[in-house]
Amino acid sequence: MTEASPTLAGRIMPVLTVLLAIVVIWYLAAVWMNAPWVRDQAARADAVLTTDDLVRQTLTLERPVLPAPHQVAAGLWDGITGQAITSKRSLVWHGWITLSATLAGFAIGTAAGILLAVGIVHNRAMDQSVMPWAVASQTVPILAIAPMVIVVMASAGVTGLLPKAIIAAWLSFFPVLVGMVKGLRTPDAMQLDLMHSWNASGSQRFWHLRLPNSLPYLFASLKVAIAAALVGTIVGELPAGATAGLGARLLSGSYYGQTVQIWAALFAAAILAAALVMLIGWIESLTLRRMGLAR
Amino acid sequence: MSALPIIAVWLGAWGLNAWLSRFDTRATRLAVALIFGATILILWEMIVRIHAVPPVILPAPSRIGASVAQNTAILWTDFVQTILKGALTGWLIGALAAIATAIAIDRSPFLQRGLLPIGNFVAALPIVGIAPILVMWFGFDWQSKAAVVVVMVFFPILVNMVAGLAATDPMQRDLMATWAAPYRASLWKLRLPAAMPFLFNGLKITTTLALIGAIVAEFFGSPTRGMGFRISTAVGRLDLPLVWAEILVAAIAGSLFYGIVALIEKKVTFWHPSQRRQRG
Amino acid sequence: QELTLQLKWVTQAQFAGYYVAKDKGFYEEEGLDVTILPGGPDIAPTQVLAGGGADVVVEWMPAALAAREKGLPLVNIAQPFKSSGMMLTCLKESGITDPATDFKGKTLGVWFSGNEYPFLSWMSQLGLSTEGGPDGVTVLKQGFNVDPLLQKQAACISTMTYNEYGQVLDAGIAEDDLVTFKYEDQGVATLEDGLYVLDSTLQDETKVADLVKFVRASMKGWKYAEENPQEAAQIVLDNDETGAQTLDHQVRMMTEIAKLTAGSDGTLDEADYQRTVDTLMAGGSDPVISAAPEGAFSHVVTEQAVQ
Amino acid sequence: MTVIEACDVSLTFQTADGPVHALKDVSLTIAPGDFVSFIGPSGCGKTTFLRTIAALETPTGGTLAVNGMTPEAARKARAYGYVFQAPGLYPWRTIAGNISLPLEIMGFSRSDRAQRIARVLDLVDLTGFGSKYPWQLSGGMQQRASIARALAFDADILLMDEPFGALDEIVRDRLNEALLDLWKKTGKTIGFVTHSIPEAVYLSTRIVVMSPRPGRITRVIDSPLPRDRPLEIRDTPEFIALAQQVREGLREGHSYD
Amino acid sequence: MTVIEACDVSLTFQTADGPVHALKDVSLTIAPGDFVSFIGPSGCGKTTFLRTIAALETPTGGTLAVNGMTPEAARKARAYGYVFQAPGLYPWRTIAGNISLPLEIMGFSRSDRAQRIARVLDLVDLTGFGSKYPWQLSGGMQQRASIARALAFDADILLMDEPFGALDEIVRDRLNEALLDLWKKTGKTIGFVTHSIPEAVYLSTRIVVMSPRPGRITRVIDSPLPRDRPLEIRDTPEFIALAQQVREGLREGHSYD
Ligand SMILES: Nc1ncnc2c1ncn2[C@@H]1O[C@H](COP(=O)(O)OP(=O)(O)OP(=O)(O)O)[C@@H](O)[C@H]1O
Ligand SMILES: Nc1ncnc2c1ncn2[C@@H]1O[C@H](COP(=O)(O)OP(=O)(O)OP(=O)(O)O)[C@@H](O)[C@H]1O
Ligand SMILES: Cc1ncc(C[n+]2csc(CCO)c2C)c(N)n1
Ligand SMILES: [Mg+2]
Ligand SMILES: [Mg+2]
Repeated sequence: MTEASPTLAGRIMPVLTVLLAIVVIWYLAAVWMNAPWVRDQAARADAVLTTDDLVRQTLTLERPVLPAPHQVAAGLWDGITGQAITSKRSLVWHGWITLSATLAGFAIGTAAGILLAVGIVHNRAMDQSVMPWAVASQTVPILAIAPMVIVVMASAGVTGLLPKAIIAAWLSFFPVLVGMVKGLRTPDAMQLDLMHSWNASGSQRFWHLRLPNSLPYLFASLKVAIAAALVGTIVGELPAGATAGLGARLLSGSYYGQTVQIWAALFAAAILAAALVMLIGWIESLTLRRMGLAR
Repeated sequence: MSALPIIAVWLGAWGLNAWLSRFDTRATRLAVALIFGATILILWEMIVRIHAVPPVILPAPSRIGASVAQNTAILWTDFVQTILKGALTGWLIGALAAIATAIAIDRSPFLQRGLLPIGNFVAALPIVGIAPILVMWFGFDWQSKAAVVVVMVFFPILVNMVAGLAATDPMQRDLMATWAAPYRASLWKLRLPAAMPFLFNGLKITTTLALIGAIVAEFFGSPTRGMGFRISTAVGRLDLPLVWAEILVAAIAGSLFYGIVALIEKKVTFWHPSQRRQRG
Repeated sequence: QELTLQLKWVTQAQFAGYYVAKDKGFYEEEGLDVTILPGGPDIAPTQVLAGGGADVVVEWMPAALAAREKGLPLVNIAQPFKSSGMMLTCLKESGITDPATDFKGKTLGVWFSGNEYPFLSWMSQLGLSTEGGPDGVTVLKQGFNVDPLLQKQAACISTMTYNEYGQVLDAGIAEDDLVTFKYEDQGVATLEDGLYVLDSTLQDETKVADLVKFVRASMKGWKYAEENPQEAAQIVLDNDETGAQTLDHQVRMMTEIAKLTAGSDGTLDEADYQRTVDTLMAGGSDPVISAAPEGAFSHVVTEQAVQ
Repeated sequence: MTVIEACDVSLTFQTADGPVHALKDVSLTIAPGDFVSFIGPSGCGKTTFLRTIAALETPTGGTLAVNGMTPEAARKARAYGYVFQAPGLYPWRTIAGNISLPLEIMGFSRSDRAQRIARVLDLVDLTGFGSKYPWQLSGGMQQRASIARALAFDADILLMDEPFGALDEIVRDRLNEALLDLWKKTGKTIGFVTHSIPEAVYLSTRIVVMSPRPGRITRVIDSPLPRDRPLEIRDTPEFIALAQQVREGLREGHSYD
Repeated sequence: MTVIEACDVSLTFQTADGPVHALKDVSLTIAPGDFVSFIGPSGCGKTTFLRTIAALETPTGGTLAVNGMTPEAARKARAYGYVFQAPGLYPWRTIAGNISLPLEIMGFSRSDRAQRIARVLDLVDLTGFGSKYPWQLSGGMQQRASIARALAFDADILLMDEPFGALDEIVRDRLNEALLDLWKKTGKTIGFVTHSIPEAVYLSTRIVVMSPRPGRITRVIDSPLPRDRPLEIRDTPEFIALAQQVREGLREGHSYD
């Protein structure tokens, strides 16, 4: 019943196939969604359009409704390699600014989430009081209070990376909290009874039973949390004066209707997130293998 | 020392809660949560008053309460527009689509291996980037908000559901094999029930995501109602009590939403170890 | 002397005067160290001011007066923008030619977050409800860009002469296909981009002295920018950290901005002020401000600055 | 005709620290109506062999036929019922629901199901516990429920992995008798793993003794006992002699003894 | 002095469909150095009683003292080692790591741990399997590992819930001998749940027979056998008579017999 883990090719082939399918659909969608504009323009100019013209024009618009994949790729490529990485037009530069705040926020959020979860599992007063309010905290629309957070912190003299990181932490602590509470509570009754029979102390129970038991949950949560931290940072970048970072890129692209720039920034952000998630996945498989949990 | 009464209230409330929590009945549990919340509100009010925080930065809870009472009609319209039309529809469509997709790709490891990494990638697309695009595609009204919510909740639920469908223990699967259970039977009778704890994990996390998505999407274009619209407009008018009133409604609605899903989870997954006190 | 200026919007030629003053060292000459904070869609400059995040803000007068009525004592200390750049841009195909008669039943895009006041005043003067319906107009909260017009989601959208209008043209729609209504021409123009501080700041002699230096240097920057649009645009570009702007765009914006700042030495024209107040108070059942404000502007700073 | 025909079956698990030879060159023929017990020290491959017959593991060598088909085909034909070493009940179903599950899958009618559930619950003395959830029962009760589940659908072959391990002697005797009864009446073919020598001798027509590292068959003992076996047969000299024979076979396999 | 003193202990589980009386008025006294076996039909409350002694369940009636303290205090003093009915090994630790865990928790030194692990692994014949993970072992091997774990830290009281249920007769005999040996050498007090009458008779100084619904003690049989018990003692008339006595006691409890 043991399933051989797929080879590298076995892992990449499916992804490529699905990707190919997506790109094809994307091209079709681009033609379809951009066509009305191209037709309107032709009508305004009293020109006649052949199908060939239509397709060519829909895929090369400067302000497409949906940019074609190659346009986004070109935008990305230009943003990443076309500039010195210290240039303000470089996606690497903006990516780095976003990344640093994301990591800081992720660290704060994860620490807060784990600490709260430990508190909830070990302290009944916390168990009964914190969780409903943690849920409530997540329903507060951060984009709405982000500007206030930034303003309040700025008036307290805190600027730069920290306000963004705090917004990122706000979003990322919740998945960690939920996952860790669940994880710390999974040990089955017999395993807990065993610990009980050895009169293990609370901290021993934690380190030897609850924590190892919760690791799979923790890693799953961390993956969600790091993506959330990235979103938080980007949200925090909007009102932070929209000066730098992928969020500012998105916004200014949006502001000037530069669809290609939006999509390039969007993809840069997603690539960053995917890379971070993969990094955590890698740490996870390493840890679980060392613990003998990966079968 | 102006901080002294604040600390005193905090400690007092904490002590009361620590004492109450020892009884652990339904009533005391509710009381503990309420006292915790009340403490935060009281501390908030005290801080705002003692330190004379300008109301355009942080209004006191009492003023927020007054604003709620004054603006019930507006709050209700916004609630219907954003939560019922935007968030709830989007969440339902997204969840159903994700569950259906998970089941559809469940049989094909090829599709799973191809789709999930890309799914993770799409899930990581920041909402602030997607929202303007979807508003451009689906128009200004709640449909575009629902679309944003669909995109936001789809992959978390999909990923959880796929993990859940795979989360049966070997002996349970072997049993199905010994009965030569056809695919549909093992899906309905084994994998779907076993996936429920995971599915609900996804559903719970996405309740809050749905709210955030619907509200944030309104920042990128909306009709002249909705919670996101009201918040951004009210900030511009420095009507901070109204902003917080909307936030309050969002928080209550979100907690209720989460609570209802958690309640259904309890009913559906009563058998799961995390839902019962079991024995060795 | 340190001083922080909060802009109303992102770094662009709309604020060229301040960037020029900083880059050309005009502030330094006055002994000032000025920090310029760019704004954004979710930044309410009035809130930043109240929170102590800035000493001076660039704000539109309707928002400032509304905030003042909310109890935040904003005072206009200078008005570099003489005229308004706001207008409503409509597609000709929507059949709108006269605001008084043709807006009924149409969908109009409007900016909110404190920028909706001039529009609301205008509509109430036209006697149009903004709640939709056949006898009113349907209002859309317009996002950041001109897409609603291009996608035909709205018959008209709000544009600034110096920015969004250009974007509509850039998108490939000819001027002939458009109809525009300037607020200035409709008699509902309100004052834009003024400099505001808190009342308490004006009570402090040394701060007033700093503000005088600041306004003087800023106006010097504005005049320099008017005369050297190319260079000003380049300076703005250098200060833009998002790297999203293009030189062409900024040069054109600078040229249009110069038309709005022309004829202002920074001193607020009380007639303009009165017109703004009248417009805002004429809001019918739902006026933006309910009573004529007192002490909403002060000439103290400009009087010394223009000497 | 043979029901199970194993020829040089081998199975090697690949583990991080080298291969584990769970089965090596195991050959065995089981005829219809045979009651075959597998006995051997812990870890000798009994479970693995039973799983191979059930097509839950694939041999890495040799050939194996069940009812003249591949084990896989036999599994698809629902040729057997299997009782695992651990109860393996579905926690979201009651005891009755668990027993009902294979019946639902195999398409038995509702009334037929109810009747069969009642019958097997009675057989394992769990009448009245049908509406309890698995975690509300003691270990032995869970094991009995899982036996009931495998009996409910009347497969021709029964594969049972230490089904009575967690039961006390009295219940065990009772269930032994019930099983023999069932076997005589229905002529099922039964593969039965046990650790108890008396149990093996009492029940089986053949006793297969296995030994570990690598797992292999060391003896196959045919029982001369008649098919009709009252419990008292355990005090006869034939029985005791047979038990002694099995014990010796077992001892041989214990290298450390 | 007594080690365990139970007086009218009762325990009722509240379930959705009414209360289950798992224990009713159970009174028992166990002296230091006693080897007490609990035997009784499945579901009669053996596990529950052992768990009550170990302070893993709280009686709903009666009094219970362990070493003159409350069970809770005795647990805190690490008075006992417990072997559960199922192995309950921690999947993220190797077999050696599992045995080491209670030792780490109780603060044994590294070298002491290594030595103890080697000793108990040898005792249960798992030498060489220390670095394997639980799921790489057969059911019986896992059960032996869990016994090794409970033995490693030498508590004065040993509570064992069907520890040898999943083992074959030979290993079982061997472990029975080893356990007796340990008991004689160390003078531990042992509470032992089993389903096997010969095992109970062979090991115990007292045999407690229980019966279900509600769970209660029906007989307490003191063994006249000497402490020194070669395996052959099982063929003596005293042994057989004793076994018969237990069987009768057991049969009484089986209402359906
Ligand atoms: N999945 C696996 N991976 C690695 N080794 C395995 C695996 N399953 C079983 N083994 C090994 O194969 C051998 C035979 O195991 P099996 O479970 O068949 O024994 P068994 O005879 O049923 O023992 P028991 O009576 O204790 O249940 C053992 O040495 C075991 O460690
Ligand atoms: N958590 C529980 N909830 C409800 N009933 C329970 C619970 N635990 C045990 N019981 C019931 O208590 C009774 C005694 O159970 P216990 O596990 O002590 O039996 P046992 O003698 O150990 O049986 P076995 O030999 O089968 O292990 C049983 O009828 C069982 O159904
Ligand atoms: C979301 C949003 N969109 C537009 C404006 C209006 N606005 C304020 S300053 C300025 C300059 C334009 O070049 C414009 C358009 C706003 N405040 N918020
Ligand atoms: Mg086995
Ligand atoms: Mg038990």
